[in-house]
Amino acid sequence: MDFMTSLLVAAISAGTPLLLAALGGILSERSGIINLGTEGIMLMGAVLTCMTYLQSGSLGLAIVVALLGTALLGALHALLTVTLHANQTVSGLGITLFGTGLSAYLGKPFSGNPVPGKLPKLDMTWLDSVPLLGKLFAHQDVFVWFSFVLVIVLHLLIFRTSWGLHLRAVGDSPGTADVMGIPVTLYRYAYVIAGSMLMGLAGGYLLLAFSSSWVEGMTAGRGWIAIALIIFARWNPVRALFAAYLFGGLDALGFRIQLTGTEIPSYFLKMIPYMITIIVLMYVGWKTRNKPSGQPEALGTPYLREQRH
Amino acid sequence: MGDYGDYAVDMKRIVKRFGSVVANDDIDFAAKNGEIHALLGENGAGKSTIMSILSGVYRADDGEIHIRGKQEQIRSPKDAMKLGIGMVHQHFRLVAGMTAAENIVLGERGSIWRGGAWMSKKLQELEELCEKFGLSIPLSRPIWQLSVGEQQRVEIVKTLYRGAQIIILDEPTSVLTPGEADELFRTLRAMKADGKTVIITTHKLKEVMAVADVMSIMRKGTMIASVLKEETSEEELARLMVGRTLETVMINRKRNISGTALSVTDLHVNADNGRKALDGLTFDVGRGEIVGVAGVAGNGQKELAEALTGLRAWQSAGRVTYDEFDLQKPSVRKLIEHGVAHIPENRMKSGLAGSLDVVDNLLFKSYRSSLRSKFGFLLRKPNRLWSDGLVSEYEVKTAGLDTPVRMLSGGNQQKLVLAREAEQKPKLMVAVHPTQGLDVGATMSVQQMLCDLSDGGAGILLISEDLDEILKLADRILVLFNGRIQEEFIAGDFDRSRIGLAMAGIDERGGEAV
Amino acid sequence: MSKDPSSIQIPIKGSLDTKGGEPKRKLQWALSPSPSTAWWVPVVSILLALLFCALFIGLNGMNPITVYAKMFTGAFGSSYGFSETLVKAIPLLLCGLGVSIAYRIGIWNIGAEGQFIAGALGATAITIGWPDLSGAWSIPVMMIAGIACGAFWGMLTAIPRTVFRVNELITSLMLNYIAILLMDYFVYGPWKDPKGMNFPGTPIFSLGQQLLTLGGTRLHMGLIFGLIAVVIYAIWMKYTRWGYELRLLGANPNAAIYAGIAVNKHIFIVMLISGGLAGLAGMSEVSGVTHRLMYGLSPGYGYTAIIVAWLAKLNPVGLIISSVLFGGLIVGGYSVQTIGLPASLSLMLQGSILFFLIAGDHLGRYRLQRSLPSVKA
Amino acid sequence: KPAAAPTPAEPKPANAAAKPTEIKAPRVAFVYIGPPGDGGYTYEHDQGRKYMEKELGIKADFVENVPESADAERIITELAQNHDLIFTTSFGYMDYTLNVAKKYPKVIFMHASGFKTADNMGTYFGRNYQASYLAGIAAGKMTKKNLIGYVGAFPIPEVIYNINAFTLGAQSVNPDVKLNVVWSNTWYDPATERQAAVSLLDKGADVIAAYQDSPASIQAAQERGAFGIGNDSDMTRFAPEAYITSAVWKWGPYYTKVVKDVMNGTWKSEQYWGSMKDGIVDISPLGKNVPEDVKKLVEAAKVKVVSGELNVFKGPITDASGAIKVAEGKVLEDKDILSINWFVKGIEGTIPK
Ligand SMILES: Nc1ncnc2c1ncn2[C@@H]1O[C@H](COP(=O)(O)OP(=O)(O)OP(=O)(O)O)[C@@H](O)[C@H]1O
Ligand SMILES: Nc1ncnc2c1ncn2[C@@H]1O[C@H](COP(=O)(O)OP(=O)(O)OP(=O)(O)O)[C@@H](O)[C@H]1O
Ligand SMILES: [Mg+2]
Ligand SMILES: [Mg+2]
Repeated sequence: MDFMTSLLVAAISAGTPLLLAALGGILSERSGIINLGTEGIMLMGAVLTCMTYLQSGSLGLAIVVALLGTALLGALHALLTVTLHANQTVSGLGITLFGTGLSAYLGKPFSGNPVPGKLPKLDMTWLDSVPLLGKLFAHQDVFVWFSFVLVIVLHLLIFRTSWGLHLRAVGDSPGTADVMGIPVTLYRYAYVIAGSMLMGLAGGYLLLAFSSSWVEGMTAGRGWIAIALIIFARWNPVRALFAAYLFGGLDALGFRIQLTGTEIPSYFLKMIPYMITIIVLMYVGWKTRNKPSGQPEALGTPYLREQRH
Repeated sequence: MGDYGDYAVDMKRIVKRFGSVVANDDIDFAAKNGEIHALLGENGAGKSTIMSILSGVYRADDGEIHIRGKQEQIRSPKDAMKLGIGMVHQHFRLVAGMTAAENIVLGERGSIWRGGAWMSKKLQELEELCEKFGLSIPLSRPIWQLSVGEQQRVEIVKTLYRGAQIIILDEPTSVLTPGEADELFRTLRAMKADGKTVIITTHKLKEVMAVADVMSIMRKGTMIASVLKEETSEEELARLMVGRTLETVMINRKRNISGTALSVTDLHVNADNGRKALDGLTFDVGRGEIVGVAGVAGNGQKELAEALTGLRAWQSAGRVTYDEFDLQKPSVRKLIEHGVAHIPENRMKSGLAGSLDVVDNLLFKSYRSSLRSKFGFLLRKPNRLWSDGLVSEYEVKTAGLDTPVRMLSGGNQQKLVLAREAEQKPKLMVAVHPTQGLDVGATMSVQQMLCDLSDGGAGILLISEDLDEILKLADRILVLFNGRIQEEFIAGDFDRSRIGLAMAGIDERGGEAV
Repeated sequence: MSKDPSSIQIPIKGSLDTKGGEPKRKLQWALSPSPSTAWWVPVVSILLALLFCALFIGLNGMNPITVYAKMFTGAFGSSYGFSETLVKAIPLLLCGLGVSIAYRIGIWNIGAEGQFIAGALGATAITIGWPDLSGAWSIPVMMIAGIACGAFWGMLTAIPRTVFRVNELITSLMLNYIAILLMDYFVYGPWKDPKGMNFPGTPIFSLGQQLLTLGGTRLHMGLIFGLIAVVIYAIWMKYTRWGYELRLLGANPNAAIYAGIAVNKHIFIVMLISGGLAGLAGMSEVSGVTHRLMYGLSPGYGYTAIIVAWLAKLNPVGLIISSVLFGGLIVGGYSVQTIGLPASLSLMLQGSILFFLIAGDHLGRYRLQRSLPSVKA
Repeated sequence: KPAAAPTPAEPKPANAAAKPTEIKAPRVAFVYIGPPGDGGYTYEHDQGRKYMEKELGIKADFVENVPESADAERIITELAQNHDLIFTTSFGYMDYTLNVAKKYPKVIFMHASGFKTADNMGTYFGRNYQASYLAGIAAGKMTKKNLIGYVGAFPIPEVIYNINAFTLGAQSVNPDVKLNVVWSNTWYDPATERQAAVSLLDKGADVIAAYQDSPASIQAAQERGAFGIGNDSDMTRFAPEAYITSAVWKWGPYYTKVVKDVMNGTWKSEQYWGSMKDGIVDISPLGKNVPEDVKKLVEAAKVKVVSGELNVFKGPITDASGAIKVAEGKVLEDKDILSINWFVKGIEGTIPK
């Protein structure tokens, strides 16, 4: 495998959990609710997947339980921010603390035990002979394929359906959406919960694909990176895909540079993805300085029908 | 009111409080099927509130609502919609990032897929609808690129599209040009002819007399009277609204114009989208002179105001001089120091900070002065006293100096801006739609204030879409068209119809301008 | 205030008064909003959170009362525990203050962590590069270096934001990771203690490079820095012209532009100050507590500070309370671990306290009010 | 339990207090850097604690996830108020442990992997490099391409001497073997560790070793049909096909001995660096795909290491640049091992200076 191909493969592998979590964040933020609980929700997704898988031996059930459990966390965030108008930052950070703690608590009896099965792969051996595509796509696991499909589905959902139109209206101008008869509260609940479930799925995937056993704090800050990628992607699912792969690829690139025998200390090589992110954003910011940022206008503000805006 | 059959809307004993403010105190309001019903009242009378209750945005604390004779519970805008009630809000409810068409079809359910084919079908449907009611809007442009007038038409089409039978328009004309207003009235009549009930709130009595069948008058949260058009007059309405007889104040002006307060040479300015908005403007404003800028919305008025007040950059070629002060590059701060005041077009967007209190909002322009602060510290007591003075002088109705200005009614917010800007004792005042949304009394006092300023030697650039206002006040009128001065009129030589032609871009000789 | 008696504001009478010709109206009880929360609401919220977590503690086979008593005594119950809580509160207070100032003008600085580390790096650089600086000078120079480096780190967020319109949330977050890696580079590399058997940490600071501490405790002068900074912040925000400009900028940036305020300049300066405060926290931590720069210097002070700032609603007194509260929660959380409670439960407790506090904050704004349905003018 | 001292005792001259006294039922506490469930470093300490509890029939307390920051000192202080013996199990606790030891002369402190001692504070660690050497032998035999990849957490002596020993072991059976090292700069982050391992596999390595706490690298190796060598604990269950072996900790007997010494009043401050002979380190059973002859080879070497016949760091040893670091007939001294910052010949990788 040549350098570029292997780097691309690594980019997809490292990028997929980030992508799933970022897509979840996009859903939530499109409805106007910031969810800084990503890290905690991912951990809960991971621990629930692991626990259920170990107990039941069924991957499907494990994922369902992880989705349900993280949906509950999403519902909690929605209850606090949508119904009780709580500060979204504090609530999100609370979710992170609580999720980190609860996942550690629940996972204690299970940690260090690998789950019984492998992630199913979509083997397409006929693709093997095709130069680049073979390496990239012939043996990806189901989650990777799911994430591809999800990107397309979400893109169509957000930009090509009435639901998406409503969603964007709720995130941009809840007052308008409300007078148009769109149930703002319902939408916010639904998308915060759906977003949380994707974050939970990201955590589950991280566990299944990278470590197969649970240990506290195993997301190692990926939830935060996912939050950053939402902005990087300007709230667009397709751009999120590229952002996640770019970040994952740059992460992998650092190790490959280490292997060239360079004298650059590994700490600096590890900075690459962070630095490049900033530089790319500065470039994009400069190019699009006269355009709207794409951020949902009402992001972070609770909606109260009778309050003047 | 025994016979409910006639009444589209019958609201009884409506009470609505906001904290300690009673916005609607035991209000009865009824409108018949197929009539145009005007709701009148001063700023803060509670008009928007009762209409918002009808449209489900606010929930009444007490009272009942009957729609077409049947008692209904309106708990949300959706409930109102189901009853065929649609409202165009005073502060528009539009999603800025979406196109006009998307905004119109926003609430629509049914088909989920919104592909290109669906959209083009809808566009056609919408165009037909617009045509039927004589409204023209750029359907595929995002809202943020539309002028206020266009945005309002989007709002109207939106209610029509959703099949509203009872249409509420909250102060629809305060942001329109006379031409646009006339167009709107034509639309309203078309809606009436279509069997719809139209309720509009406004301050403009002339318009009311021209369009409405019935008028209800509110004052300070209570309903005063309902009168038929045939049985009343403008004077009576004004008296009912204000609670006293309004002497027709003659505006007296000294008109001693000397020197220049502002001199603009070859001003080129770009709009937000990069397209040319002002194309080589040259004009002067003398000290003590009121120069009116007339024109149809979107011909560069907004950019002119922004360029002159330092908010928008201009192309290097031109030159702008304020009372001997030669500005090199835009700087709001320098201009404030040199006595340039500005009443902005959109008060909540840039003129006020909604969450700050009255004192803080009054300090915008003057907090740097030694009267308001010393050694970098604000003088709290003197500032409060000073604010208190301004609030009573300009009759701003507020619960207190610590009230966030977001809580004030639209008209009172505008008065606050005016109070602040006039207090600057400016040498040049750039006033954009200064009386927009103000009631009769307030409008008069604002106009008087502008005249007083000019008598005090200030130059005034009055950018307004209210042609009557310009005709009444201005010493000179510039008609702006397509970023250029189409024509200039001097006092005594004002000719309504020629000005109207110039606004449409047609010059004296009858040819179309380039 | 309009003194006009005909002003439409009709206060609702507190007492029942249905005498006279008025028709009788039924008495109403209604939840009505009031602008602020009562003082007891946070207390009740915290109690409810404790009750909620008692469930988990019980499930874990321990007595919640014992646990809470230990937690409380661990954090506040002895002079030693309380001094440790304050030691913890110092970086939280300084970083929380830093982020509060940024949030005041709507800047999402989540980079206090990185700025904290940058400050620690700056202060340590003085001890490495200038080891013989006389005692009296060391501390001031280290403070300046710490503040300057924190401010520089803040500037790295400010420049992309003001010049390139890059969302500060993402830059400040990325800069956190970069700062940690930079610190790792120094402590594993060039600044490694030559007598430290190649282990990752700088040499121990000399006495002159250490902040004074109170008696036998670890409570150091950073507390004084923090309190002074809070007082300055309070006065500055409320009484000064500059504070006014920042309030305006935070409330409506368009209005600030219209009032002639140079928005970008303010963002820039505020980010410098915000970073500088976090940098001072970093300096205090190395010079006052750890006495050396070592990997893993901050267990997430910069992030906890965000919670501290929001809980305080960016209010100066609130900052002091919430940083001590959180300092105590962390200290008490470790303390109960010594009697066998897993670390995870103390994280859960912190999270739950947040939930209940913010929920209570909203619910607490409603008062059950007895009133007449309407009062005729 | 006796009441805890409410405030820290006044610091006393250290040698005045540490008189050996018998403590019948010592109250023992452990301070862990990670969670006991990390499946690696802390897990093994916790296993050791449990072993000791069972052997002696006492109950020990532990505090997990204690950061090596200012918090550590407070926690150790709190523990010192009502414990007789405290094990602090991570290097970063060294100074904090020492500070507290000075304040609590009656309490005995044992610090893992450090080098500072006091009358009431000893240090302990194990020569896990001996086990690494044996793992290296297996790896050297298993590699077909003569390229081994090594994922190191941080460039600290503990990791470096293990890498060196591992390489020397591999070279002892396969002089052509080369080793590539990448630093992950993290102790536990499965996704990052996997990235590091994959980059080595992409470069052509067919055996991956890791001085990391998660099994991610050997799992990556298994997926690519390569072999893997883990660390700290037996990781067979994570990748049974690829697993070769790991150096593992066996803290239990040592902890039992220390506590017993304290009970008998025979404890003395010392710097203990245990070896395979003491059983404090070992290698885990070799994986099912490791051929019999390799197993035999490793077994034979193990006997020699245990007997002391084989010294891992015996000269001649040259560093990566070719300079002689240990001359023929000499052995690397302990203090040089503990502060090592160079790679032996055959390793490609950088140690930041
Ligand atoms: N959402 C709200 N929150 C608090 N107070 C409100 C709210 N809406 C209206 N008010 C108060 O109720 C009173 C009536 O306001 P309303 O907007 O109905 O007046 P209006 O007649 O429409 O005036 P204007 O002509 O200025 O639009 C005002 O004092 C206003 O401050
Ligand atoms: N940023 C923009 N991009 C594209 N077109 C614009 C933009 N801003 C304004 N326009 C166009 O210019 C016209 C008027 O907009 P503008 O708001 O500048 O007018 P105005 O004179 O201030 O009138 P009004 O007070 O009614 O808003 C509109 O037809 C709109 O389509
Ligand atoms: Mg109104
Ligand atoms: Mg109003």
